[in-house]
Amino acid sequence: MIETLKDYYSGFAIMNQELTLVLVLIFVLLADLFLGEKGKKNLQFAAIGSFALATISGFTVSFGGSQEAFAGMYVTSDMHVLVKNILNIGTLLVFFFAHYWNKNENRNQSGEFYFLTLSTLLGMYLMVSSGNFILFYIGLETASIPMAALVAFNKKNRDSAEAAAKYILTAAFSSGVMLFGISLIYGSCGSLYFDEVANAFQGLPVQILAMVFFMAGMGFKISLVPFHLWTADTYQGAPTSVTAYLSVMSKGAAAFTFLCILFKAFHNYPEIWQNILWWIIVVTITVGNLFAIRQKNLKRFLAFSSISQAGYIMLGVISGSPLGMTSTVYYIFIYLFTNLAAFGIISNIENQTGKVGMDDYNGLYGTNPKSAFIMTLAMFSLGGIPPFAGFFSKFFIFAAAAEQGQYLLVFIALLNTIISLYYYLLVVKAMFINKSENPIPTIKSDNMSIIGLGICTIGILILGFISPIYEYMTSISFGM
Amino acid sequence: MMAIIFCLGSEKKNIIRMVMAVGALAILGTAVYVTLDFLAQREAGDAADFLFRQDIVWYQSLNINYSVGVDGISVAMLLLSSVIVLTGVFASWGMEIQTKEYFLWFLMLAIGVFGFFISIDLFTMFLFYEVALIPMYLLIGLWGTGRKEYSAMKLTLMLMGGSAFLMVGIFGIYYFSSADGQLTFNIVEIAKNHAMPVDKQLIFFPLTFVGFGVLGAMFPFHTWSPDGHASAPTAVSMLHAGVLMKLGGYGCFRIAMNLMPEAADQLSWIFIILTGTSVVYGAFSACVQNDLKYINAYSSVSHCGLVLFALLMMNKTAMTGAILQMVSHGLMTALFFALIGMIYGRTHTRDIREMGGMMKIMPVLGVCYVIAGLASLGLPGLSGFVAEMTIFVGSFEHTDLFHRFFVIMGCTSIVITAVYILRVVGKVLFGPVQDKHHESLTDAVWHEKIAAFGLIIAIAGIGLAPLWLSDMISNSSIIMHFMK
Amino acid sequence: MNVPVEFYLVLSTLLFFIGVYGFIVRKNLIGILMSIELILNAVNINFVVFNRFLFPEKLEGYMYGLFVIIVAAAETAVAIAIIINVYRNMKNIDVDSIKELKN
Amino acid sequence: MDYTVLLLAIPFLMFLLLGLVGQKLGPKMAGILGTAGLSVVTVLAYYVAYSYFLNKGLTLNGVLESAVNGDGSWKALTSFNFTWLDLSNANRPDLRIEIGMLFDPISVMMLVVITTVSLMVHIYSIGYMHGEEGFERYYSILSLFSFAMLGLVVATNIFQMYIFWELVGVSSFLLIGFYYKKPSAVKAAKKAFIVTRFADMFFLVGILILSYYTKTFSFEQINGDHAALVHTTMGGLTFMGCSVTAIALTLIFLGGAGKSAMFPFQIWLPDAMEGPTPSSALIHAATMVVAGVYLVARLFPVYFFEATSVLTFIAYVGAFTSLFAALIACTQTDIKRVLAFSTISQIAYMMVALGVSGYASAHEAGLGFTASMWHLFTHAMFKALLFMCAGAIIHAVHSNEMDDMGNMRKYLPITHWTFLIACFAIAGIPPFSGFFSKDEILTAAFESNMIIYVCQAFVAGLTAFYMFRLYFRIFWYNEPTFHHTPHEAPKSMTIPLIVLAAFTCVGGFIPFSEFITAESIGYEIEMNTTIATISVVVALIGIAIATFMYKKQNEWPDKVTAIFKNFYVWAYHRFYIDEVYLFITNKIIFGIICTFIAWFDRHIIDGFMNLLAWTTNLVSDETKEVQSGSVQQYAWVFIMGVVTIVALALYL
Repeated sequence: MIETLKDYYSGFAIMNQELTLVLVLIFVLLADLFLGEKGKKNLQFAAIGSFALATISGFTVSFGGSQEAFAGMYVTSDMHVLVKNILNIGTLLVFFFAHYWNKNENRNQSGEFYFLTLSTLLGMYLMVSSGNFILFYIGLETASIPMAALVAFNKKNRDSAEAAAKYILTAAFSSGVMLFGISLIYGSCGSLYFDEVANAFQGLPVQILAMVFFMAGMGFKISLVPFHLWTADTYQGAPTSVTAYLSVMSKGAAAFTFLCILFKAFHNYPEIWQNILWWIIVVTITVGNLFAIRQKNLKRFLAFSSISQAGYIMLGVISGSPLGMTSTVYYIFIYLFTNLAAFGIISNIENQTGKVGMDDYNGLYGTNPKSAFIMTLAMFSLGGIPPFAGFFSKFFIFAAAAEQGQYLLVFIALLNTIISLYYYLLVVKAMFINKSENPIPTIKSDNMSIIGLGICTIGILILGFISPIYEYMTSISFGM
Repeated sequence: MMAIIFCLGSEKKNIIRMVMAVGALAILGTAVYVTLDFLAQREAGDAADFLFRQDIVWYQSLNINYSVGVDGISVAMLLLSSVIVLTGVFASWGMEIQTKEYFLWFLMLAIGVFGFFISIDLFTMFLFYEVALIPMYLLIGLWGTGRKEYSAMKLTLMLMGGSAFLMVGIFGIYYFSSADGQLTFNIVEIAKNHAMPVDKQLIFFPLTFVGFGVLGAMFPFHTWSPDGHASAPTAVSMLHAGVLMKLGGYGCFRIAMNLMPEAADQLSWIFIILTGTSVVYGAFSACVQNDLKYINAYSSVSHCGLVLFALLMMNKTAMTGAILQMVSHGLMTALFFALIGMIYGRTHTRDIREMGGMMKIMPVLGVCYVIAGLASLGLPGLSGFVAEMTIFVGSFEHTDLFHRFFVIMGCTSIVITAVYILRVVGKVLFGPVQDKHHESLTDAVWHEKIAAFGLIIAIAGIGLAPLWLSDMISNSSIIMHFMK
Repeated sequence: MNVPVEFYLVLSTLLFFIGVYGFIVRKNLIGILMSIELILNAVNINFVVFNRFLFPEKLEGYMYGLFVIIVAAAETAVAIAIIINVYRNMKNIDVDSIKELKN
Repeated sequence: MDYTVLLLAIPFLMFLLLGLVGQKLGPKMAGILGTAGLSVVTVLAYYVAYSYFLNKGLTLNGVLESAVNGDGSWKALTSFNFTWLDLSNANRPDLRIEIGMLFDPISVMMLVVITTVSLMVHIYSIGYMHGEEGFERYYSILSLFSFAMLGLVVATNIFQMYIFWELVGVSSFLLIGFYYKKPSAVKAAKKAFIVTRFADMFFLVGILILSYYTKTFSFEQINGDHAALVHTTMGGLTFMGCSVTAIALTLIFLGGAGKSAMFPFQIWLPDAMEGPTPSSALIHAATMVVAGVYLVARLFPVYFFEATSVLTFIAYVGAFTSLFAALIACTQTDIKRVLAFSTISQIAYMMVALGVSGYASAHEAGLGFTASMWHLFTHAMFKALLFMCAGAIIHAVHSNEMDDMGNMRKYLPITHWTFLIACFAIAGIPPFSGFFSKDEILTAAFESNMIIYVCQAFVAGLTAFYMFRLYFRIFWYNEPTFHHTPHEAPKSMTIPLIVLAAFTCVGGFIPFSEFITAESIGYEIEMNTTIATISVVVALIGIAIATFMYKKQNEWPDKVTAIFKNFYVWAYHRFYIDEVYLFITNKIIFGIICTFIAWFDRHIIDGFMNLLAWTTNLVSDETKEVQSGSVQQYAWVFIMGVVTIVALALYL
């Protein structure tokens, strides 16, 4: 236990990434305060630049094994570092795409945008690295409260307001439910440390009840059915950059945290939560797909698509094995590039023309071939079509589930990929095949989003072929 | 090993075409070279299962390798594919809209096909398999005709449905096939280990077989085929019916049956019923269609049914026949689709009721069509006969009533085939000219002739001298494996 | 006075479900927010009671309760800000006015 | 490989040459090339026949091989035999399809028949087809046919036979459909092909069964040693109460029946007359249609030793067919159709002969076999002649109908005389060739089965009747009004007529039984004078009636018709067999089965797939209310979800 104050503070030594992020946060806050009206342009560069530096610095962190700080309240390992790095990359990409928006429509509040986004990122860091339900809760709320503000960013837009209201209310409700569950866990297990919970967990009814309450709260964050209903409304109403952030980072971080907690705190009775998760996955994938089919608004469409993707991510979680963890993280990693590419295109077009309907995309290939091409790549990758990265991530995640003998589940998920392919192809069809009398005019993207899209495209195209990434994840992953 | 040419960046249609033609020629050249080299190495006594092996570790932790190699069967399929790709390029010479994109997707399709045939790693194979499927959507949806969007979607979704079955099957094989705890995707090793418990085989064999069977147009999973072919542009129909459908048969053989022989043995009766049905069913359906492409699509159902049917007979002769039938059907159906495309390009109709007397108007196309038809109904001297006879003789190995019944039922298909082929020939080519406008139509132009003649030469070549091909195929260790 | 632990739990559970019920039936956004507070209070009662009665040697439950209160405050602040925004856009804070995004 | 391969190679190369570059050569060149090529083949064939039969030795691959075994029987020689396709497997290690050339008495005899008739047809066609569109195509197909037919007869194994069998089928199809612009020709071609194809299917299955047990295709092994191989491998095997051998051989016979237009496959042959007349002469009279007879003859030892019942069956089928076709022939008015039915009837004769034949040469037991082959030979000559004469007549009047003809003997003298010779031959009047061969057949039938004998004798009378009916209607009778005066055919057409007439005159004096017997051992035939007399008398009666009725126009034909009114109508309509077929194919197979399957495919199978998609979309649409937009409802679903999961987790 804690020997001295010095020992205590040495805990900060392993929080490199969090500390760096806090530095960036403060830097952005100060910059926003002092740069004034004229410096807005520089502010963006300052924010993006400093965060890019932080991202790069994140890759230098390495532990070799699992580390603890603050008496196990905070844990980290190479895998945690990697997940945070992945989150960094995603956030950076979102910044690239948001650049144009921040430069024009949102110019007055761009500093706040960066600050709030980075705050949620900090929350995610804490959530990911938590070893105790307290830190987990703090991280979770740090991640979600600023997010509500971000969703409401378009103050003049009623959709944005509605989306934010729905988000904050549901989030509060779900965290209430989850907290109730945690309180019961505490009551029945006597501790809030994950590993101590694991030891005290005996599968009592009250514990199962508590676990389900807890899972419901996580299900809200990852938007698993039936806790998903807020997703589409919020995604649709929120500014596109925020939606992108929400759909990838928030979901990814929550999924990884969920995985860690299930592995650490409930690993003695896996069949209980595996059975629950089994049904949740089936329902999630199916409902996500069924609802996505009829969507006409692309953001809403991607919301449902992301719900079904969340179901696929859970396939890795249900396996409970190192392979499961690897494939989950890998899936999130690939999903990040893929989904952000899609959102990049959508936000580009929305920013410049205000169109987000699927019908508006008719004939896009004729006017904006590159955008259409990238969108197609993204759609194919989301649908799991080789040789794009999405195929690999899907294959691995199925492999992880199949390893545990979940063949029926894999089969159901695969059948669902048919439906998902159908609606992904609808987008492709709109862009390539459908004719439009009033196509989206040729748009000129700004440099930042071009860089972002370029990175995404490269990611989609070649990540699957670069096996060292996956191998590295394998080497640092752990199971129950 | 396979030199694939990308013609990015070129906006000039003629240049693209030339590049494609040269590239396809190079592919054919490579394939021929590989064949000759293969035969030479076999001659020299290299008895390894697969020649030209190349293994690159890819995903080490899952033991995924990029492993390629060829045996006699793959070589045969490579030859087939390269011939069809080349002729396909010539058949789509007249493609005017978005030429670059068209050929790019076309190439992607070709890459998938070639990759599939040379892979001996399940993962790599599956990867290429899906690579080959997806371009179809755009190729049909964009450059197709008729109800192209519906057809393209249906085709893609049904084939993806097949690959859903398939993927589960692959995982089953992967996780249950290891002998010493080392999981592997390598087909050769899995076959050698032969460690998969029979009860697991019984689960995963049907999944895998159906998965590939969908692509092989097995009844009742064939309905993508008529619509898909009907809507696809010429070269895509050619490649699809000619090569892509063979992926199904090849996969059934190489993966499902090779890796799970016991289950194949026990469950073959179910699939014999299904494939036997498709043989006759496809033929009967073709008899009353009025769209040329539908006729040919149903005919493909019938012929591809015969491929799977023969595979399930599980003896050397029948299996050799099945592979021969793949090659033969690939060539002749490609020829059919090429010709239909050319005729359609002139008459703008594929309805046989609206055509007549084409033989007079376009004698070259007419004669080619007759030859294709004769090949299809199994005329000696053309490839179809060789394949069908090998199949029937091989299938007759089984003495029990069940097999006999289905073999004889399969034999009836040769009559029904004659019926629908002659119906088309009689209506479209012979007889009086139906539409006065057709009289001014022109005959084949040079690139069309190249396409048609290339295929005819291949068909007749196999039909006249089949022994080398049949020997090359039947000497593959995988077929020997089934000699009980 | 020795109130058994079960009584507290019954209270907290009741409070929780009253909160849930309130969330589902209240028409006013502020009312809904208050219902959430009820849920959180139920949670707090749980934590404190468990700590006090079952695990009095450590302070985890109390600490958690404190954090919940703090976070709830922050949450409420943001929520109210958003509700104000809703009011600004829609001129009321009726829950029925945020039903536009659907299907 | 030596010069004999040219027998096959020349026609094949000619086919390729004329088929590919015929257009560029022009019709004249094509005709000359084709004819020249076939002349070479004919010379070769005669040389082979000469060496084989008369010199009793054939130089093959540079070695003179004796054509006679030690015991004086004829020996089968093989000039080459290479593996074309390997069909072996664990069970049947030596099963392979070979292509080779077998020379034995019947194949050599057939070589002579085919090349002779084919050459005549080639020459004849130069005149007949003059100026026709597609002249080159015609010659190319003729070459293909000659190639296929020669390949068929020299086949060393049953599968090679099947291969060429199919090829003759397709060349027949192409020739029948030669006038492809004429819908009736296209229909006839289709019919011919499909009917024979249908029969071929039985043939194929027969081959499969036979080869499955004997593990070989080779005739030599199957037939050798009195079909001992068949006996050891298949003897005693039964399937549903029938002997497997009998089933296999019946199926093979059905294949032959299809090509030879035996009942019930006879329907295609009359329609096949839509083709150019010379090709009808070659294919549908002289050569291809006897392939079925040749097939049975080829496998005769197997039939005789292993499936006598099938042989009897063949005899009855033949007898019935000959009677049936002869009756129809009496009523037809299209001269080519009369000839077609006559062909069916005559081929049936050959079948009968095989069916009633014994095996041994001693005591003329194998007389039927010899007679059958002999009749095949003589029939080929005189029937080809008849057809060519008919061609010359059609050439002159541009019609096939009897009503457009009459009193033509003065316009077409050569045709008239040659036609008359042929008529005498077919009617069985000595000393023309048909008399001898038919007489042997009747003798064989007489010795074996009385019913069949009576039937055949009656048919002989009918034959004489309808042939002379034809003769008198064309060359005597009343002269109709011609569109233009008929004129004799050009030399290129008349010379073949004369040559064939010569063959017809002398064909009966060839000592056939020395050469061709079932046992391959020659013997002397002694003529049975009683039977010979009866048959001549019957023939004369037939001729007399025909003369009485048709020499001059009179009322007797109508009277006779009135007596047999219904029967006449039935016979005129070929006993409505075609209609039955049409009903089965069009109404039942096309109308019901195919249409149903196509409907089933579109609406049930495909409909099911569409239903899946439709349901998915429907569910998607129906469930949109779940996403109602109300945050309270979201919370409701949320909490109910939790409750449900808890319930599931606790109680399941």
